[in-house]
Amino acid sequence: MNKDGFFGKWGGAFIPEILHETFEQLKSSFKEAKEDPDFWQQYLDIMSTYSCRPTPLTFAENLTRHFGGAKIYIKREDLNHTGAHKANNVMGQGLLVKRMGKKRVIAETGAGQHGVATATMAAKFGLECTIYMGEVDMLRQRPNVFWMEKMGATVVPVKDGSKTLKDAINEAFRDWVTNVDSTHYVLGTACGPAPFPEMVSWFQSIIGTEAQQQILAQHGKPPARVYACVGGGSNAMGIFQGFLDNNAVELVGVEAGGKGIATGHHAARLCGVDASPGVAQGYKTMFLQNDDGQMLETHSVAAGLDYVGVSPILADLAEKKRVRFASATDDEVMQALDLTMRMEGIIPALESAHGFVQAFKEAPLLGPDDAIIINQSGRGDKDIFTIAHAFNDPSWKEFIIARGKEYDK
Amino acid sequence: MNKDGFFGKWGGAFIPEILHETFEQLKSSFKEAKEDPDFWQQYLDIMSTYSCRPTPLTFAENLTRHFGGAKIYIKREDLNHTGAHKANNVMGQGLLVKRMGKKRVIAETGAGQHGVATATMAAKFGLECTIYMGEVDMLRQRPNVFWMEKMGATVVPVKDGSKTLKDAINEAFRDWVTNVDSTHYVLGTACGPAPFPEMVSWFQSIIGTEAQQQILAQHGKPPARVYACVGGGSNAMGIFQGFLDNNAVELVGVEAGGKGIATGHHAARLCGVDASPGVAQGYKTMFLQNDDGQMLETHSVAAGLDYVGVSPILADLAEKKRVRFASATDDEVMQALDLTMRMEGIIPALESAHGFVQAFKEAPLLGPDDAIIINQSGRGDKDIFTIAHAFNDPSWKEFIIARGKEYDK
Amino acid sequence: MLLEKILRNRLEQKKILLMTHIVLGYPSFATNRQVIAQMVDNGVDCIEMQIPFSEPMADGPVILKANQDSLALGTTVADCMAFGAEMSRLHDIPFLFMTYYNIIFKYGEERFFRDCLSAGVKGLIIPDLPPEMGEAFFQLATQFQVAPILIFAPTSTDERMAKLNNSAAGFIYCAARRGVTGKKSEFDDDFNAYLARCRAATSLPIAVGFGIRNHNDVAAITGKADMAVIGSETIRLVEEQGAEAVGPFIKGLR
Amino acid sequence: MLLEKILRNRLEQKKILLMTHIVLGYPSFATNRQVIAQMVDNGVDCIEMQIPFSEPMADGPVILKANQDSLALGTTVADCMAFGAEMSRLHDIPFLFMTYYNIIFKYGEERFFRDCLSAGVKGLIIPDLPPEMGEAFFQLATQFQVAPILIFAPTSTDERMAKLNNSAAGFIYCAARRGVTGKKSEFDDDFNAYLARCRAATSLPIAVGFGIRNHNDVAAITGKADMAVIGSETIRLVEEQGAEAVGPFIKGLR
Ligand SMILES: Cc1ncc(COP(=O)(O)O)c(C=O)c1O
Ligand SMILES: Cc1ncc(COP(=O)(O)O)c(C=O)c1O
Repeated sequence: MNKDGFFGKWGGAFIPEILHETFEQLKSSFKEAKEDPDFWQQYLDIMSTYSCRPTPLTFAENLTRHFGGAKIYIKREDLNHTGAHKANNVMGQGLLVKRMGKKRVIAETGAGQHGVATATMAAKFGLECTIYMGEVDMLRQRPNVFWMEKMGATVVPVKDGSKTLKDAINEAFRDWVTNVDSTHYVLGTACGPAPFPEMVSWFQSIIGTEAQQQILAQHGKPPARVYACVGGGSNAMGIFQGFLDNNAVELVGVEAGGKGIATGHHAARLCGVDASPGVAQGYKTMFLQNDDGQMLETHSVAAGLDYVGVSPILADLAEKKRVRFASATDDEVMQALDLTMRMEGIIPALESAHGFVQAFKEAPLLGPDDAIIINQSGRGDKDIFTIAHAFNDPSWKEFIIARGKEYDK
Repeated sequence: MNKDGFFGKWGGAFIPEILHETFEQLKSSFKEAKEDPDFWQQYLDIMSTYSCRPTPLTFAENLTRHFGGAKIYIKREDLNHTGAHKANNVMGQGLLVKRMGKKRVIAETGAGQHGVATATMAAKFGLECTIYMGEVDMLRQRPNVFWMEKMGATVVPVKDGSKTLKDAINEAFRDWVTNVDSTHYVLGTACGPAPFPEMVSWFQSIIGTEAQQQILAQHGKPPARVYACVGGGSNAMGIFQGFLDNNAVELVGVEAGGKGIATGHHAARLCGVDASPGVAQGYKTMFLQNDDGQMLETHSVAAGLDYVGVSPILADLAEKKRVRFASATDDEVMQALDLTMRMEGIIPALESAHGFVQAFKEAPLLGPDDAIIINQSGRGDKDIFTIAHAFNDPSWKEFIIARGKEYDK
Repeated sequence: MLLEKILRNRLEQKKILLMTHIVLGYPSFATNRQVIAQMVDNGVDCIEMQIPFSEPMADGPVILKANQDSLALGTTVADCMAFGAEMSRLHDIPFLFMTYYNIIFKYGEERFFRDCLSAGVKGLIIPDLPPEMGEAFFQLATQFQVAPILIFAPTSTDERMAKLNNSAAGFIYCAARRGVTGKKSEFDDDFNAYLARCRAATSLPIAVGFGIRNHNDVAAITGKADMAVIGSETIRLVEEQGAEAVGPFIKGLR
Repeated sequence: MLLEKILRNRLEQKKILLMTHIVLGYPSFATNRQVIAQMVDNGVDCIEMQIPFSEPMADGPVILKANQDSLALGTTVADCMAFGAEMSRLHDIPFLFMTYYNIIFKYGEERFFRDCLSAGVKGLIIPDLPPEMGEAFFQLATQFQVAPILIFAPTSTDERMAKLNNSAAGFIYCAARRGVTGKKSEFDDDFNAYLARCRAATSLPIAVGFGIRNHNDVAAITGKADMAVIGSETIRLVEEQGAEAVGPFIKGLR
């Protein structure tokens, strides 16, 4: 990153003047924290006593046999407290908030996962907490709303725009410019104005550091390829950082192909042809936008990938061809999920399942001496409403109908 | 345990003749495994790569401050793969099944937790799997049914008797006597005929072994007291075993007080006055039964504690006064759950929350030099349908009604 | 007279004996009376009366439901004991109790045996009480001369059969197959080999039960076993056609 | 003439200038025309025309909704540019574009400035483009003589204000408070101290915006600031009472 927060030509901090000072404080606190080895140790301590880091690297023996190619390993971020890699980022930012002395946090959430993680962190650290969530996402992920509220957070439905993640981000910024003195905005992914992309990636690098050591211990050498789904890009950046300096390791980011790239109903920014460079939500990256620069509606079965922008660091790595990008359609995702559940007893989040799709396509092309790692960013059982719905499960529907009637009396 | 499987006067193996040989095989396989250090190592390996053992011991700083007494530590079995301590037992039995060369497993489930864990293990180990679940429990825990099915298991609703856990156990035994050659019955708790109580407790002892080391590392000395909820007794046995030989550590088991011991709507077998010695489901213990020996209906907000019997090992430890027993009512449980979510960002399962209730009552009576450990046997977010319902959450109800109507079109 | 002796006497007249099964209090004691009368009148040699239990783990759906319904109607163990005494007085065939161990354990073992003795009940079938678990029980059985009937299963080894035989009295109940009551069995070569093992392991009379439903089934074991046990089938019959159907059914079996 | 010069000229006649705000294409370009005519006729000194953007992150609910509705009606950047040219031709006051940086970035910065110049648009307010992020932009602004108007905020330090001043032209837009557009502000002692800091940091005219809604608000800043900015209030007015209500409203402000 250069001094203005750019990675190559991507990134920066396109922020309203009102936030300037707060970003100065954030940048200097982050810089201090990064240079203070005690801070990282404190971070490791809390992640190993409050969450269960290091998370395991699971050898997927049955999937490996099934595809008959590379050895498939799964990095188990689903086993984190609150069920996803989002915990890494929020706990890190929480420690920073403590350092900065702020008393309130806000966050946007798409899948609800980052909202739950933030509400959890706020409860643990005794901070006031407001979560912005697109109304459409709130309907997709109602259980998460319930838990956020139970954790003491206020969840505000965002009814503007496409009523999804990007609108929740805008709304969180609106809160921030209003309450800038008391409040820290816990951005949920490696996007947004600098220093967020770098900062979130730094906290998430814990994934890659562990995975790099684990694969050496378990497989004896680095993996041939590493797969991660890419929404904003934080889990991908997290695991990729363990292997970035080894060019022999191919890094593959998998975006939401939605109903198919050709249909326009997707969220593919770094693969596909619908995205172009732009500046929004405080940073420059590849956005799904029209010729006038208006953002487009995106689509994915996975709320957490359903986003118009992408980490500027990944945009840079894509341009430099250090990371290859692919996409997975909703249908492919449901199939990969089904297979993974049946063969390994593991339930990836819908987001994570995107990484599985591409890994499954490529595993047979590699040899048994090669290992590949899939980053399982989260667990799918939080997604029961989406997954059961997507599988069109009849007894689930019956159950919901019956429960609804009972409540409707 | 004596040679016939008794602990004091409790336990034994009251089984139909048809199962005799299979129990002989099970006992000898278990004995061999127990004497084979490689087996335990293999168990530790799979638990640390497939689940995330050791699970952390979390210092609950806010709750400690709130109660102003002993330091409160929480053993985080909720962070296991599939979300509860049940994983320990099933993975252990799975390894034993492999050793015995059987191809099919069956299990009973109450909360659904053990069913999900068993289905998961079966997927991982490539075993055929049938799960018996009381119809009432199926309604309470529908999402778990969905996941079991997705993991490739057949879930059979049990419509006999009280349609809960005890009936599912009977039904599993009926399956077992029919398919005894091919099938292993993965009993879910430290109950049933010998060697199950001892075997399940052995696998669960991984909790106590870890906790014992962790509390020394974090607190510098053993805890004053250890709390665990008691359904069948497996999570309690699991953590207690880390401290059984140190009489200075007081062990407290917490049973389901339901609507209050006085109402008769509860599942208190070792505290309270409604239980008496009996023999059912293959073992001798304290049962909630009438004067004729017919089992009574039990009640708890937590499906996993809603059971007529209890581990014979705990019955023995109760009699020897090595473990003290208490109960927590449904209402107390909801309050403890609420407090824990708000103060620590942690969601205990309804079952686990019983342990929290008693710990919260006693923590203020101890000093800050003392530590207490609560075993958080599982996570509550699997219980959304029960918890949101028990909290009578209006927006949850609205959500379900709306979803139901959508499906009913 | 002891149960074994009674059966041996009867075996002098018949190629194969018949034992039937009823669940006490289901659908009512009144119907039990009618059904038993029909059974006795049509030549049944022995009747096992099941004292209902809330957790009948070795029983299949038909008997399971009968247990539950009987309990729901309020049947008590005392009712069953009184009924057993009444039947023994009324009919000149041996009556047994079949139940699960908890019923006896809660009643008090010694009291239970004493009451069985005075009721004239000749034996007990307790599917969840293997000899290892019932030291006191088996001593009391000898003391009170109430036969503890043990079960051989196809999975039992020769050693196991020998061991069971040591604790058994009255007769040996050979389960025709794996599984619970109420389903069909095959009387094939495997079965014959199993039955031969049973016979070799004991000098007691041997009964075969589980899945015997009709004349053919009885014929299939005649000459190989001493007694055929009709279990769930009569319950089904009473449910579908009433108590009166039992007589003709029994008559047609042999 | 340059924007600053125009404003200074006007300041010779008036104690305080008025700048108003409209969202282009909302509720329609036709209404925009009517509203602007009313504004000009009633003495408005400068109008900022917002080119709608799908992510108006610094705007409050009223303007946010206007942005979205305008886009939903199909408003394009080209429409806005043409409209800007039309207004500049028609009315003898300075017109500015307000929008977010992406609109300009996508349009092509140089092309945008060139088109603004030929449209006669005098300045640009881009709330998400701080000077550090817009090197090319600020060079082009100088080159094409379209004033880049920068914003001071209550959180801006003196150093920061000085730095912003270096890149700014036309006037400085002082945000009266934290937060987004469309909510009330207090013009109290804190505000006065802040405004004094603003004045000290720049020799450009200073405008005050955010939360100015009526005569009293305008009066409160008269003598302290050079220009009052009326933002969301006229949108609300048009929504509730139609375009004709704007004239009387503006007339009553000073
Ligand atoms: C489980 C999971 N994975 C992935 C993502 C996508 O975010 P990112 O690309 O920042 O990892 C989300 C976002 O909510 C998520 O919940
Ligand atoms: C989370 C959890 N805790 C506790 C229990 C009770 O079982 P046990 O007493 O065997 O630990 C259950 C049973 O399902 C459970 O799911």
